[in-house]
Amino acid sequence: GQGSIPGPRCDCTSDFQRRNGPPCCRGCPVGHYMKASCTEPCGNATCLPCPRGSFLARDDHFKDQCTRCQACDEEAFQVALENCSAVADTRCGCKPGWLMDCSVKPCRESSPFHCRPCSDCEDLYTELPCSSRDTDCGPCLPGFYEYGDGCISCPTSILGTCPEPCAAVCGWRQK
Amino acid sequence: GQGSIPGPRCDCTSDFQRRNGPPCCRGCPVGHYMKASCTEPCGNATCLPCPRGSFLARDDHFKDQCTRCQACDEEAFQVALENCSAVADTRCGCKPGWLMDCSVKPCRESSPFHCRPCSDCEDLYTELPCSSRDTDCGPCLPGFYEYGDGCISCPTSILGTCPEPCAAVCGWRQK
Amino acid sequence: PKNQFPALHWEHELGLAFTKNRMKYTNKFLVIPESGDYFVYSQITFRGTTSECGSTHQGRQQKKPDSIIVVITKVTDSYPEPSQLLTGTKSVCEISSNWFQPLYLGAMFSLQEGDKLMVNVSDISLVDYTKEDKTFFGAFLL
Amino acid sequence: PKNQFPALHWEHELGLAFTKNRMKYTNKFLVIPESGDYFVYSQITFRGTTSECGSTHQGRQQKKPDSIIVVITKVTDSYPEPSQLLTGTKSVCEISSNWFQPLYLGAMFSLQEGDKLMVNVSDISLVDYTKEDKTFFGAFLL
Amino acid sequence: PKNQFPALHWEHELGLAFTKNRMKYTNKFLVIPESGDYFVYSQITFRGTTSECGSTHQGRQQKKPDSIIVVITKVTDSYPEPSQLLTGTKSVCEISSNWFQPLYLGAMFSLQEGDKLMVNVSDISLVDYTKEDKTFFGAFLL
Repeated sequence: GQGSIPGPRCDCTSDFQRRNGPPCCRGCPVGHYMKASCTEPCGNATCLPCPRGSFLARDDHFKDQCTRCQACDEEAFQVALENCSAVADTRCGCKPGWLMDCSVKPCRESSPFHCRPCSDCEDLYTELPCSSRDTDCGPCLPGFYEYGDGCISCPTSILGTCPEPCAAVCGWRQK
Repeated sequence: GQGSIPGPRCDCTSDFQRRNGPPCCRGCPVGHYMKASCTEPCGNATCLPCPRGSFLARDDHFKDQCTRCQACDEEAFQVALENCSAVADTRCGCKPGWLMDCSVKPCRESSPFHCRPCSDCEDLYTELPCSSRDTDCGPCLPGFYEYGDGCISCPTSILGTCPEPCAAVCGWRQK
Repeated sequence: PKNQFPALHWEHELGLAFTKNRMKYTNKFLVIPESGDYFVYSQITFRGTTSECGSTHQGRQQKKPDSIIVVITKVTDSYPEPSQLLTGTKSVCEISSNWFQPLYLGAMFSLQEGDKLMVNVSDISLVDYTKEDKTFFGAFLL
Repeated sequence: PKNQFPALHWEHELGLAFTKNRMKYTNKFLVIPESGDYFVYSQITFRGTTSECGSTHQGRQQKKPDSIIVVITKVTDSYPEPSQLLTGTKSVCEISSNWFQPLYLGAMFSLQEGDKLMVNVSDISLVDYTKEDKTFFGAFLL
Repeated sequence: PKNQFPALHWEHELGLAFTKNRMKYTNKFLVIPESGDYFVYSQITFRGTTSECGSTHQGRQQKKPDSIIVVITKVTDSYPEPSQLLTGTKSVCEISSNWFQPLYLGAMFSLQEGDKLMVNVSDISLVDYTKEDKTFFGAFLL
């Protein structure tokens, strides 16, 4: 016989419980992985804490492998706003005074981003406030066009090509 | 008993010798592959010459497969400066009067390259001697900088940044 | 971050598609019939028209690319959240009037009986579903 | 549409290449020795000089890309037409002086004894055949 | 030419990573426990900021692309030089402010007990190591 079932929480009818052999166990707590299943019905599974560098954020589960923490992309000047713990993944972001510049458009929650100093925008002529998420630095003033990291005045001499944004200034001479 | 060990060179202690079964053999010479291991300790492995189109450049080894010779890229006008032999890979390069133009930057020893006639450089203003390795066609004349396919005159107006090659013309105004 | 990308439907009987040895396909999932090591693979061919980032008129200094993403995700009863097994992610900034390209993924995983596998993509409208040899998904027991 | 792309020749003995367990290679085909499930795979590295579409002087708004295509095709006695098992297709519109890129394919198929597999490409002159680790083709019984 | 590219370190225990059936991982190498035919595979996701070749100001007629390269290399006691088993090589000349893309490789090889496999890349600073489902390396006995 099954003897008295300890505690009300052990529900032997859920999919997983039924499929995983006769004894249905109580799951592992958050921050732990299941080392071994329980031996008798509604017993406790053997749960061990997630090793450093891995985590599990949910409770009462039967996962036998903790999920690996993500790393922050140092090449993109990201910093860990919150280090990984046994119960939560690393949270990557930017240092104060740096803005999170989404690397793609459209910008999604899981999109890659890199950090840029808010001051970067000063040298371009129109400047947008340095908000925390995906700020652009705005275009060059008319009569100038983007060249490398700055804005450069449109060529006036009649030699050579006329850069497209300068159409107004030197467009008529276009060979 | 092992009987007399022929020749001093057979070292029965090296990693490979030990792992590959009791008889430890003398390796195969350059240009040969190991058809079969030796039968008695310190005997000779059965070595056969590398078939045409393959090679092995090292001596006293136990490789059972010759390495395939690389082919020169005819589409890139490459020619075989040295054909593949049983002991050395093909050496690809360019015909006399053609320069080896690296296909990528930075240019590494193993980087792909294509051959270009030295005369190709004439259309840009300064021409460098047609040396054998990764010659460029030289920069634009002073007072001009590269833009698109051609050279464009340096900006003279006092506003805006000054493209780096134009430092002499507008460098003093650089903010 | 949980990936909220839409999952793809798959044909599992017609043409080159098949399931055998008790592998089941239901409602966007391949269901693992038997615990063991599986090689899981997929190719998604994406295609689109010029991404805004590639168009010349948009001369801004900051040209941000679009992106195409494919994720092979595992859903299991043993844990309430899906886990991302394989991800292919590529930036797209083409100057041509249209573009098309495949992303291929494949690797070995230890899977449990009852685990479910699905394929999520960043944008279903970019998926070329027209031919079975260009976009496919599969798994086999080793 | 029957694919009329040219088929590639393959080295099957030298260097890393080999055939075993009665798998044969004759005249551009791998011949399946025994009915069963096979994992079939190939990588073709393509390389070319600037595609016209990428060159700046060609200012037309409509820039049609070139393309590179690899198809793994099955020829069988049971049906007079070859069938395309796997296709990798990518648009090419590069602004650099030259470009190179691989296309990789791999999947599981149920094949019959005597079936023949070949690899077709859109343009043989774009295939980088110079090194065996960059362009390869294979199949194995599961 | 011997490839002098740096080899990558790999996580072999945490998360999705694992070694089993006597396959060992030591100091950047997978060590083959038993002679036989293995399927060897890897994906490396690369990411970078605009390559100089893609930037507009660099107007030279000759726009040479950067390149990303991944090589799966075998080191064996039987021969003093490593041999390149698989190579993925792609030119990079993007006009967008940044770019990211994966290179996938996979094929079957006859390997000897004690052979060691490593993954080399042209530039480690371009490798996206942030998530285990985007960059991975594995081998299994067939």
